[in-house]
Amino acid sequence: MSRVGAHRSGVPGARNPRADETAPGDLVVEARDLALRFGGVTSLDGVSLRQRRGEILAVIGPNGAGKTSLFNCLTGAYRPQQGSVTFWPQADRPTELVGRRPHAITRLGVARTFQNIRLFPALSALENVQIGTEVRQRYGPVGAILGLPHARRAERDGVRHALSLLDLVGLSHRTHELAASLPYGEQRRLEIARALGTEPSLLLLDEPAAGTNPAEKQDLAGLITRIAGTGVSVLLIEHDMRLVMSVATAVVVLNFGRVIAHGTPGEVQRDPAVIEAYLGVTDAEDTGGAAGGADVPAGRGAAARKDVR
Amino acid sequence: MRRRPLLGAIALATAVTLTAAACGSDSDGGSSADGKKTITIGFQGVLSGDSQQLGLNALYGVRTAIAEVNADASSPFQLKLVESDDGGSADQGPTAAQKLIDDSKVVAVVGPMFSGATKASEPAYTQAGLLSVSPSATAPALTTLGFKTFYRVIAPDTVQGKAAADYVAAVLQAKKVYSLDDKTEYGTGLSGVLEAELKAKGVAVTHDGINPTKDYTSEATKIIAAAPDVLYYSGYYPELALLSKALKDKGFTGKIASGDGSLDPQYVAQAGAAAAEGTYLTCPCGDANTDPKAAAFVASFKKVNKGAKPGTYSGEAYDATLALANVFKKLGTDVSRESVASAFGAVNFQGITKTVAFESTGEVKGSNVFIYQVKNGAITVLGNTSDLIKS
Amino acid sequence: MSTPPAGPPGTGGGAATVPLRIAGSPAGPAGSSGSAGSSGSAGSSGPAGGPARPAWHPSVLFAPARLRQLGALLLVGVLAAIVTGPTGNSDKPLQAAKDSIVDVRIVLYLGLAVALWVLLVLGAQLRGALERVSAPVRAPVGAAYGRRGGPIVLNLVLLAIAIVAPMVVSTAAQQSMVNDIGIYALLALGLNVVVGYAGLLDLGYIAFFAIGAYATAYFTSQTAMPWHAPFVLNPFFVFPIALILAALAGVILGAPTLRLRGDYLAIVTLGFGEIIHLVANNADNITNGARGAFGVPHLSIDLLGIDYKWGIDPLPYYYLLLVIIVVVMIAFGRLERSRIGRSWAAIREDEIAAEATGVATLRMKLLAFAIGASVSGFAGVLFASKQFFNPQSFSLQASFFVVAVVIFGGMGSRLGVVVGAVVLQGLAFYLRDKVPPADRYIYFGAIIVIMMIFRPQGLVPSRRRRREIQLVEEGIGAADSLGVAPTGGQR
Amino acid sequence: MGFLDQFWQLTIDGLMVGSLYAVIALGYTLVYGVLQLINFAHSEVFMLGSFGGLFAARALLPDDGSVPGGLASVGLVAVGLGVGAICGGLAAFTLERVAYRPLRRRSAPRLAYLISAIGASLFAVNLAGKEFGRQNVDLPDLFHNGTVFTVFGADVSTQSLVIFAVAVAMLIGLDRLVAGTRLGQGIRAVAQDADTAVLMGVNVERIIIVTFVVGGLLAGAGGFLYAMTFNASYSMGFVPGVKAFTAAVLGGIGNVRGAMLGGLLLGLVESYGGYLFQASYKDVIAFLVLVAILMIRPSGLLGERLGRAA
Repeated sequence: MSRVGAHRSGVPGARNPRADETAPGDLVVEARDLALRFGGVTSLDGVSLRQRRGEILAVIGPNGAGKTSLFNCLTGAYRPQQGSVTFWPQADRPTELVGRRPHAITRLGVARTFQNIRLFPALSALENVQIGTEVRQRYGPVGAILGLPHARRAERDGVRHALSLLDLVGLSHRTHELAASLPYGEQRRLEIARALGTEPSLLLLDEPAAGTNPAEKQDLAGLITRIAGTGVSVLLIEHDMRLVMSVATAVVVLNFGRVIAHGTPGEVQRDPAVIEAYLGVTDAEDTGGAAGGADVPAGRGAAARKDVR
Repeated sequence: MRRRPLLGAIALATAVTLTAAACGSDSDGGSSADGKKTITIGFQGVLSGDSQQLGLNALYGVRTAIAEVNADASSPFQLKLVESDDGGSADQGPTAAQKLIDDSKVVAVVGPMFSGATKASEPAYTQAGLLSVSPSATAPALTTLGFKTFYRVIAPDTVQGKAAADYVAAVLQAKKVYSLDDKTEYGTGLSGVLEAELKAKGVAVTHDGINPTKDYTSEATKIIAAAPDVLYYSGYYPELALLSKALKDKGFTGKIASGDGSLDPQYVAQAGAAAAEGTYLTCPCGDANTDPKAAAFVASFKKVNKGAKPGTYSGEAYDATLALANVFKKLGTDVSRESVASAFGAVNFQGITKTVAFESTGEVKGSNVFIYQVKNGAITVLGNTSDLIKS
Repeated sequence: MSTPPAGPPGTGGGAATVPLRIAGSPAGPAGSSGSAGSSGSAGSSGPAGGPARPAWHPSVLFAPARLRQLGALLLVGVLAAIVTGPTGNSDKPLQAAKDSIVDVRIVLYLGLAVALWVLLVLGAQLRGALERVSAPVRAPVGAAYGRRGGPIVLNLVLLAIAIVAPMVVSTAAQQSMVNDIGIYALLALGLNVVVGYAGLLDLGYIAFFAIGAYATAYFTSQTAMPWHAPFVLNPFFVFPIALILAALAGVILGAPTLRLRGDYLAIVTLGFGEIIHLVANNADNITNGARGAFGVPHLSIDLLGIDYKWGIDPLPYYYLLLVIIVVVMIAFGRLERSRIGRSWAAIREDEIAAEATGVATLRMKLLAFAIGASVSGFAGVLFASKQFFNPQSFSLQASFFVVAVVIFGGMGSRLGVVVGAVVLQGLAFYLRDKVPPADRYIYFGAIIVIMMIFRPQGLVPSRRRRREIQLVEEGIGAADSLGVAPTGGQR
Repeated sequence: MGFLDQFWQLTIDGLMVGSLYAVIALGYTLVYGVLQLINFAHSEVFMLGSFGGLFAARALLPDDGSVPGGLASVGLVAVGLGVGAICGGLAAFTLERVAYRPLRRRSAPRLAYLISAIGASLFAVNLAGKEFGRQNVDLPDLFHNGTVFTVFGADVSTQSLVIFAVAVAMLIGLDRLVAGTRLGQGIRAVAQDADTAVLMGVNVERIIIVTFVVGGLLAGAGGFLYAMTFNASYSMGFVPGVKAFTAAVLGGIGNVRGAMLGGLLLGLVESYGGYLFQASYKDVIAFLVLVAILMIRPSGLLGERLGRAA
């Protein structure tokens, strides 16, 4: 593992040159020097990252590099021991995310999906998305019980919004089916719809293409681009390099809890440190990913429940 | 598809069992063979839950009395009993009472037993004009709450508490009393009167309450640390038995005393003769088990109830039932709820626990409180409090 | 106790060395067929004797599994004989059991057991019938209850039955319909919000009932408790007060404790319930202690020319309760279908995903706690004004019983929990006359166990709950802590 | 007569009761560890074991009411413990077979087990009341009870010593069983992850039933110890059952050593609390301590997991 040391030397202080040029007002999220440790295991080791508004930023790296941990720190599921995360719901309103509870962060406008899908399996597709759309609704139990006008209006709006989102992800025909009964690829898209329901300005997608077939991947790429087109910034963890290359406007590479490279997809692909990191990992899946080959679905069983505990 | 034959079997077996049990319980009753009139009385008491034994004590007492009346050839009527369980709780009281009220044949009720259930049930009895004679509800307030058809054959806590305090102070010469109650209505009622009376006599009183569980080890330590001359426990015998055991193990040297809730041979059985030895028991009643006059009662009680011995409240329930029978006899053919309710107040009947006669409030007359003591493993009567204090 | 049906007793360290033969045997002693999939069993051997042989073939009839079944049935017969046999006493502890076994009636029971066995072995049709009894767990019971809580016709019929029913029963039964069924149905509806909707186990629920009852005594009577308000209110005005007080108590209890996971929450709520119960029982100078609160006035209305007083007669209380229950059912139906109900469902199904989707899980749980508590407090007012109460009414057992009603009826289902109250309490009332009162709870307990075996999902399971359970059975998703039990490697 | 004067005596009282809580708590914790299930009918297993041991010992006692001594005492206690344990084990076995296993096969919701347990508990309690009578049944002294030695002026009686010693021996035995034997390994494997345990070739059904039986054996023996001081009765199970369950949670449910610690701690808290305040507030204090501890350590004192405990 001598290679590790080699990467380490150059990286910590290194900043994305393009990011440095960016005025802060353009940023949607900035993580500074995040460190996360579990007992003796270091999951994140001083990770910094910046994302511009409207950007599709991909986070790649071998298994165990700390990608999902990074997501968990951004969304409040984990609290990093060190570092900060600033999020700009609007350009002039920087907000610290570390220390907030996940639901509060979601309300600020950061939504996520999970590596292993976490839908509400016994609820219908519509209800799943509704739960997302209702985050912004304010009516309480009294309104619900008495059927007060504002509650009913909110309810109607929520349904309408949810239906439009189902339409956006191409699940209109599944509206009343149980989430658990949907095929795998559709569950992924439903999860995205649910996340979009919370009206995020930053959407975190954790391996959205895992386990989907090439056709679905293509659809997914289109979907992600479309979402970004509506002004939502997308932060993406993905193994499938083809997908990353086709949608991402910028890429950050993590290995052993550190950022080892960042730049445009093209730059990153040529970065020797990245190539070495990927080749250094014998895992066929990741090698394939780095080579830009077809993605190998992550073992669901093994990955299950790994991301958040 | 899965098969669940065994479970089905269990279900069916249970169903059959239930039916069998149902049929079994229906088979009794009916008109008596010799064409005597049948009078139905009710019993409301604690027939389920933790205090079940007290309920059974009373129920068996009622059954004994009924068996005696029915066996008596000279009796012009036969008695029939309807039982109703209130679990000793206020929640179930009204339902249990209503069950007896609904049965139009029921002309009088022995019960309810616990003060809480009584307070919950009596409004219904009053409204229905159905007489109820409690063998065991001792809360002083009961006769002041406007229950028009309520009588009790047991003296209220005030009577016993006062007499017990007198005895403890005058005869046992206690300077320091540890008053412990079981935090039931009965226990707190009794200890409240006792403590007030003792304090009035200048006796130092330490109060404590326990929940009737079973672990009194640390309580025994606490009592011994307080070093009282007398421990007076206001509560029932199962707890007193365990407490006596724990105290004996820890070498308590003071005297132990308790009230009518503990006047039961089971106290000695459960505490063990050694631990129970010397304990004083106060009771506004004659004890059926020790009173030679009542030997016949004990014998017939055992006969009727498959060998069970009379316990706390058995004698009172027996007396209450016989007092009812006495009234029925006087009324002759005119036995109805109204006639019984109006005639019962004037009853004067020599029972085994006391003379059953009532004040206008429904309170039993006379206030003879007897003192008993465990001697050689048996509860023996020492005498009437007032006599004992004089001598 | 009865000896186990069959198989090695597995006592002592011997259990470690004697291999239990569950895995290898084609059918366990409990009469399970291999298809039930006793875990770890490779199912190496098929049904005894192979499927080709007829059921009456000796090799089938006297296969070990069959004989074990017979043994189990005979034991059930003996147990039934003991249950219905004479009552014993402590002096001769085993005498009663002995008497009931040497009694003539044992022949009846054993005969019944054998007959049942024969029927079971031979009667495929009987099995079909049993299947029909036991299977509806996933049969379309739910189909009858559509999206809006059931077709209006069915609901109206049920309501009509509820209106007419008390008129055809005895007054005692009416009493029971108020005290036992009505109050418990209301309590169960409230607890259902906590257990069924939010998926939290509350074992001290009756404490809020107590708060409602004592609040009534405080505000409406100068004599019921030593501690009382300086003014007297009509009990009707106490309804909103108790509602708020109980909800507040729920929040006070819930705020620090709701972070605890399922079973820890259960014990903390149990502790809370006991604390309220014991304080009520001990605080002689405030609550009147064990003496209870006597003299709380009955409800009365004197408004807009309507002047009515409730009294000892249970019927008016019944109808008042019925109205309240129907209103609460409608209200909670709306709640369930609102964003709040969906949030609860989300928390139940996947708390982490719910949180990530922006559901304020803690606040929603707290809301469930408060709503549930307020219903309990509400019921407390009704109970207190109806009749005398003392701390005994708020014991731990009462809390357990409400939980039992909710589960028995079908958690998450409004109609279910009401039906649960009707059936369970109705059963208790029915048994009152049918078996010796002292033995009532033997039968009651046995019936509960049997019912849970046949319908673990409850009498009228909610649609959502049923789906969740089904999904977990299929191995998808993990319902909340109260959802599906660990199967111990069933799959 | 301050608290400090009585401190050691109260400590000894508390430890004796606490060790009994611990023994019962183990049954809750074992079953919870393996099935994540609160076995609410465990208190009835305890009650039945208690009756079994008590009847056996009573049958062997001399008729003349004399207190046996020497080897006879040892034998009587051993027989009582053994019979109590066997009755407890059988009761637990039957309970699992009748009230739990059928539910497990139907993938019942977890709360269904709770209700089934409550039903089984009602059945057992009331049947015991019917068969054995509703009176407390006394177990006469099996040995001469006296002060064995004193600790800081506090008496340690033979009785408390016997109870404490036997209880501790059982606790240690169980700890060894779980930590050091193949069976224990299986239990821990199932506790950690039943699905994986199946894949590893562990017979989960067998582990479950063994867990119940082991818990029953302990509860039965504990029941006999309990009956030695506190008599036996049909309704005896509920209160110690709730206490033991509390103790199990206090220590971290599913954790064997946690249950032991929780039991002893609860015993002490009750003993001190009962002395310092009115004794009827004893349970209030115990529950307040529980809540306080759970606020600080949400998974109990020693945390969860049978698997990691030993």
